[in-house]
Amino acid sequence: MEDKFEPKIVAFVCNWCTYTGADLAGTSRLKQEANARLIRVPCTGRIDPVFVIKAFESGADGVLISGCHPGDCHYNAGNFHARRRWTMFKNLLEFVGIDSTRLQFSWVSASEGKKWVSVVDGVIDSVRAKGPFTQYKKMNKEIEIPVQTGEGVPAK
Amino acid sequence: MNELKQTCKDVLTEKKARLIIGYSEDKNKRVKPFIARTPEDAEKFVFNHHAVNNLAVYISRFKNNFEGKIGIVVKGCDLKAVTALIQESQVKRDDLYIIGVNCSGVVREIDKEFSKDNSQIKCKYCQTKTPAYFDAIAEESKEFELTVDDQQELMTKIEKMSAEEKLDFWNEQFEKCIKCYACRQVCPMCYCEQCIAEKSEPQWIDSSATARGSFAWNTIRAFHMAGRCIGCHECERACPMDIPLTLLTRKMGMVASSEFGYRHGMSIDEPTLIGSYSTSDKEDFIK
Amino acid sequence: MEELIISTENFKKIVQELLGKEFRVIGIPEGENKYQEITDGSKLSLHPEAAPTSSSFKEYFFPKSEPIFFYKQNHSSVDLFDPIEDKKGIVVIGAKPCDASALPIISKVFNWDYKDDLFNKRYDSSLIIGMSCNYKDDYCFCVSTHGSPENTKGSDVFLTSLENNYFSAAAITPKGESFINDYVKYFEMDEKKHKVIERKEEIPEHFNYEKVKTWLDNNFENKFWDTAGEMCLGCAQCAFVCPTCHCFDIVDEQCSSCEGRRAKNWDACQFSLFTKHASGHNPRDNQEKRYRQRISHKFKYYNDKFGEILCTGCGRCARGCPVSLDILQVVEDINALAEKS
Amino acid sequence: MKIGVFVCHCGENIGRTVDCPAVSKACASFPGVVYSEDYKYMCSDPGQNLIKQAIREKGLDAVVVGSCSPHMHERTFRKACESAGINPYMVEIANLREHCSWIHNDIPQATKKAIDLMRFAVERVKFNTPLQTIKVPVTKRTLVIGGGISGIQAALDVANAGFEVVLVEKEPSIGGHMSQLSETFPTLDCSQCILTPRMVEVYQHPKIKLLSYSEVENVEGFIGNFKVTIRRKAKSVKEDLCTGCGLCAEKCPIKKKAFSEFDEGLSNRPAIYVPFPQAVPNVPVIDRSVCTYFKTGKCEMCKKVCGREAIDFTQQDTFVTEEIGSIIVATGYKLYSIDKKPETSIYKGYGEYGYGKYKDVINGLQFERIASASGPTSGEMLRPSDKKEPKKIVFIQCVGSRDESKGISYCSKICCMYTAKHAMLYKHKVHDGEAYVFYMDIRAGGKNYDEFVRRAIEEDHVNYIRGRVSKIIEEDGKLIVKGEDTIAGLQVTIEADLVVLATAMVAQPEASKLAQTLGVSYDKYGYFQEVHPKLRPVETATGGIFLAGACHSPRDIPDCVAMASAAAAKSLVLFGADMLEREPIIAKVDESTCNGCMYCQKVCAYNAIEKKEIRDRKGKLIKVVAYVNTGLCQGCGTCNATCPSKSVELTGFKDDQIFAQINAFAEV
Repeated sequence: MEDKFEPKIVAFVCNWCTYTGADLAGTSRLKQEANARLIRVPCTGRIDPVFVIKAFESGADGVLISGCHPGDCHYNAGNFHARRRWTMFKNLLEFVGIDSTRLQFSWVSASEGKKWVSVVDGVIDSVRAKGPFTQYKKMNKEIEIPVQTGEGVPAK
Repeated sequence: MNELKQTCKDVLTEKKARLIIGYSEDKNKRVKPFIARTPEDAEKFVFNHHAVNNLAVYISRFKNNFEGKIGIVVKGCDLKAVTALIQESQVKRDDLYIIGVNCSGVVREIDKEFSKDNSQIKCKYCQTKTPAYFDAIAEESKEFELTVDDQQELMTKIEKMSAEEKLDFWNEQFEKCIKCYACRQVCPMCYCEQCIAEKSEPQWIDSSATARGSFAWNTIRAFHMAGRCIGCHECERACPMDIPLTLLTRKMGMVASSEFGYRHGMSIDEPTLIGSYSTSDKEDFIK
Repeated sequence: MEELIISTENFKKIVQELLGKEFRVIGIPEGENKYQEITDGSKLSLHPEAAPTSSSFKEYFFPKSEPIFFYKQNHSSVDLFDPIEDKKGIVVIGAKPCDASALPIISKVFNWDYKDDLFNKRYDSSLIIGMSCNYKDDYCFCVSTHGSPENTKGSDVFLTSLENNYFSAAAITPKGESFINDYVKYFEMDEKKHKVIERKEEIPEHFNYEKVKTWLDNNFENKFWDTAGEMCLGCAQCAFVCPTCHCFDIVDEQCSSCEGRRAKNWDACQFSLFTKHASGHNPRDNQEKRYRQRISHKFKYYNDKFGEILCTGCGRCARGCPVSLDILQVVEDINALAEKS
Repeated sequence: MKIGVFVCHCGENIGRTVDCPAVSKACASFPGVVYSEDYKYMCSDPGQNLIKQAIREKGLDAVVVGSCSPHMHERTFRKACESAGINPYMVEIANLREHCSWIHNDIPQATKKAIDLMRFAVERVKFNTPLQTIKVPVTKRTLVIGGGISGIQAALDVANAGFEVVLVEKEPSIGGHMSQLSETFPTLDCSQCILTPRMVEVYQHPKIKLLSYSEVENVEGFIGNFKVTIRRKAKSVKEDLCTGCGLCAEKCPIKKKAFSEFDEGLSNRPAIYVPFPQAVPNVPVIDRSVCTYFKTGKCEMCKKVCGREAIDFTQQDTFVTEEIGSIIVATGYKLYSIDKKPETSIYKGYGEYGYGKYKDVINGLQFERIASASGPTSGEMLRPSDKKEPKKIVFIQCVGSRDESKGISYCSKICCMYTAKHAMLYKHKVHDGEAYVFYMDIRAGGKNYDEFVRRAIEEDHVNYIRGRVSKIIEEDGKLIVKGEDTIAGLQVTIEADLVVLATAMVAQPEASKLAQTLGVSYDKYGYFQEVHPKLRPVETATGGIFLAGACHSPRDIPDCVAMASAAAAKSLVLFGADMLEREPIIAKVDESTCNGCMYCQKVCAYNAIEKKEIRDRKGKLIKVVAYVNTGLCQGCGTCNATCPSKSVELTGFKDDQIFAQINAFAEV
């Protein structure tokens, strides 16, 4: 466990479909890997691309975004607007070097507990195969407490 | 040339506009933005290959303050910014007096003469030498041939790279960034009173010019341009650190047109890319 | 002490030695137009006629962003950690007078009521090797700001270019003297009496500083300001490439919910946010006022406080300005006004 | 801020795979946490008391509960905390059961994840702000659009509950399609007989304001507070003076010019007319398109004969505005007319059945009129062309319905039943006649429905042929119906005297226009869209606007009535309180930084965002900003994510709350 790389995944999910779908997976006791951490938002339309950047800044190796199927949005059109936003953002990120394994998308309805499990495990496996996001972690170094003085002398 | 001066003079004399944003020449023959308020001022107006600035950026200065129209001298490419500003309700068409100029290309390095090689990238594939609409038009068109769009090569080169190579490439670029925000300030579409980069509590983007701060700023800026950039390339021109910013915005533009057949700033009443949707938008990337 | 000369070739050897001794050597590599860390002495270039780099080397003394401390929040206490300091001394080689002379100027603000260790540590352990300048363009006006292409201010050692790639080296400070002594083997007496390369054009005095200062003293309110900075877009290109601009902002940055750092970042008076109060009120609420501040700070306030002009006349701000707003022409206009009155 | 943490074992459910004491211990070390505790059943009374007690004793400002999904017990814990004196929105739930203990086996892993989830919640709650439920006043009046059976039922239900109703009908009379029917399945009782009393009741009801010959012009406002403008089309007759004696219609010189809408064009009516004898209100209108006076300026016969001087040729359309709290849409349906359609229409028509070409090929409603005692033949079974009694009659089902190639994929639901009814009515009147029914399937779901169809087949010996009709041609007074019997596998040809087409039900052509006026969504056929197909079938996405009857989808009378009552009930629920209470999860605009780019407005699915002008004392415009109408905002937060300057924030899901969670992720 220690020596094996375990990816850290952030999942932004909408309250009405995917979060509830994940609940269903739980109620149906469908086992899944423990690498993902869910952040609940009312609707995929609420998810700002900066959330994804922030997630990587917080050391995520992969990000999953999931909501209601087109047409099922609890708020009519939130996911339609989101879908456009993602098409643009995903292409941008791919262009600057964050490939599609690190940022994945899915539609999971409240009744798709099984699908949720396969999606989550799928993301975890593919990111595990890709390895840690060292390039981004390097970018964060400047902000982190320098290791040399890690336990070191408190300043003045 | 006189035609432009004359047109602007008339506009100001007949009070068709209370001022005109245009170009003048300083004593070192450098062309720069200039605001004329009197017919006499209009004498100072010039237009030539060195009139690089996209003057639309000044429009938001007068936002909600239109006692009398604002006159503005625009090239075909700059007009797209004006259109976009109208689309995004930053200004009403009626509050502007648009003086179009036929452009025959502008320089890349301002202290050198205009030539095939010393021309802005955008000029190399220019489709809008003549403004699409205007209240008055000055400057008869001089022909100029489009040369090879050398940015494409670099674009495809990057697209061919592996994800890791891309990220390395861009980090190398972004690490040059000093967060002077020249890219933002020259951008006619960056009219926000409070930029997302200035939004604290919570802090959206690190204000430090660190690797992560610069990466976040430059990518998010590019995203905010998604479907909004009108391709005047002012950001790249203004960048003191020579970061190839237009690669990003242009990429966004390419995606917008390839995925949604959309180009910003083409029509005043067209719905904007972000803000509209079609139930049949592509979603092959969504599981 | 007898005047010594040195060849470019030998100078490169010195750089090689410095690198061996764990110095950070800042210079302009051959074919580049940017001050940067030299990692290979042979790459060093010394061209007095070269145009000024697009930005000064101030970032090596006053980085665009540097940590002040790091913090870790515990349940009911906070631990602070010092950043790792770079023990290496900095040697700048081939600094133009308009860059070198900036360091003693900004050093004053960093040692005013509060002593800025971050700056001082670097400055004290540094050696600046200046070089006479043979360049001139419309933007240059060092002479007008009490400088000159031969100004040795801020340099420890000053090089004047001679024919066939030789330089005469003058020690300006004790620091510089000991440097020359340390590497004296690379220097030689000037038997051949090499001629100094004369500059093609003299740099004229574009304005009379004293006149300008007096005008500024009396014209805080003047309609001149309404149009002077009118076209300024409020970016910080000018401030960030400027060798003397030294304003900074202090921010806290999280890297997790209870860890992060406090950092010192470049800031600039042309940003609208620069003077914005928490209340939302902004005393400099338009670009015209901000531009007045910029000019006044450079040519009046700083002088009032520290007896220095906060401008070395390098002309960078104008060369890079996206709207070609030329500080020289603005001050010339002021000069004209001053002469009228 | 003092935060209390409570970890629930949920008996064994969480406890089995998550080491709850360890989780509670870990949480105790989080900055800001002053109290941490675990317990077997937090949702139980003792569990809740534990929380309340801690709030009082430790003076907590915020509470985090690690338990089952917030969808289960968020309310429970919010209530508990509220009763102990802290704002319910200062409570966060970490989902340790559905999202952790139930889906993992490895105890250390699950426990670590549980701690992470708790940290997320703790960090988030630090940025929560106390929120108050939003109260909006309610105008307790209902607008019902459409005076068919659905509209009538909805109006009566609301009115009988004691609330005012404005009923708008675009035709001169209410009653709708039901008033055209002869008998109704499966009981064969007379349609008029059961409908007319309801129509009169509407007319006489003190709480119902009936606006016939009127249409909704414009709708402003939001749930509980609509402002509706209604166009009252000029009847050219003064309602208050008219006694409905009918003399004008009698004397009107043009009898043969206008087809009677009510009789589906099988008879004619004068220029001044009431649609049918039992019309409500019984006030005639002048059809200006045919009236001689309006064409030539001469005649004025009606005016001359009217003793009450009720005729007023100068009358103009007028407009009335009504303050309305809820709107019930009951605009009903039309029949798919099968004759050739323009290329643009999504409906392709059935040229091959010769409708409109052959007089004796008619649709279901026309048959109803023929069968109806009040109809053109006074209920005698006579065919349109030569008024002879048809001896052979063919009914064709699914004409238009369930036929993608003709533009409609759905089933019209009622045709199987009414065709069976038609066949029966025919047999009851023409005892020696033969009736044939071409069908695809028999869909007779419903109480006594299948029995009804069986009766048609077994007792009335109607011949059911499974198959489609390919063509109908007219040959000396006979209609040659060519089709196939897919069961026998034979081609069949029937020489019929009359052919009745069970044409599909389609939405009213103006439905989509009305939908846009109302700001509600509609499907590609023009049927109104419900907000949730299962759980909210009569509500639209726009608060306070409900659906009744066939404007939503094809349905028969009982379904329409049921839906109408449901819609009425929804209105009454709304009127149950003087103030409308809403979850305070809504968008807020920071006017100081908003640029008025209005991207938020573009992405808002509820028209909840408007432009707002900010002016100084002298009235000079300072800036234009976005403004969120709290009544309409549903709290999706799409505006928040779209806003480039981050000037719109969604309370309850503010950016700092979400960032706090993301920052906490760094500790994972």
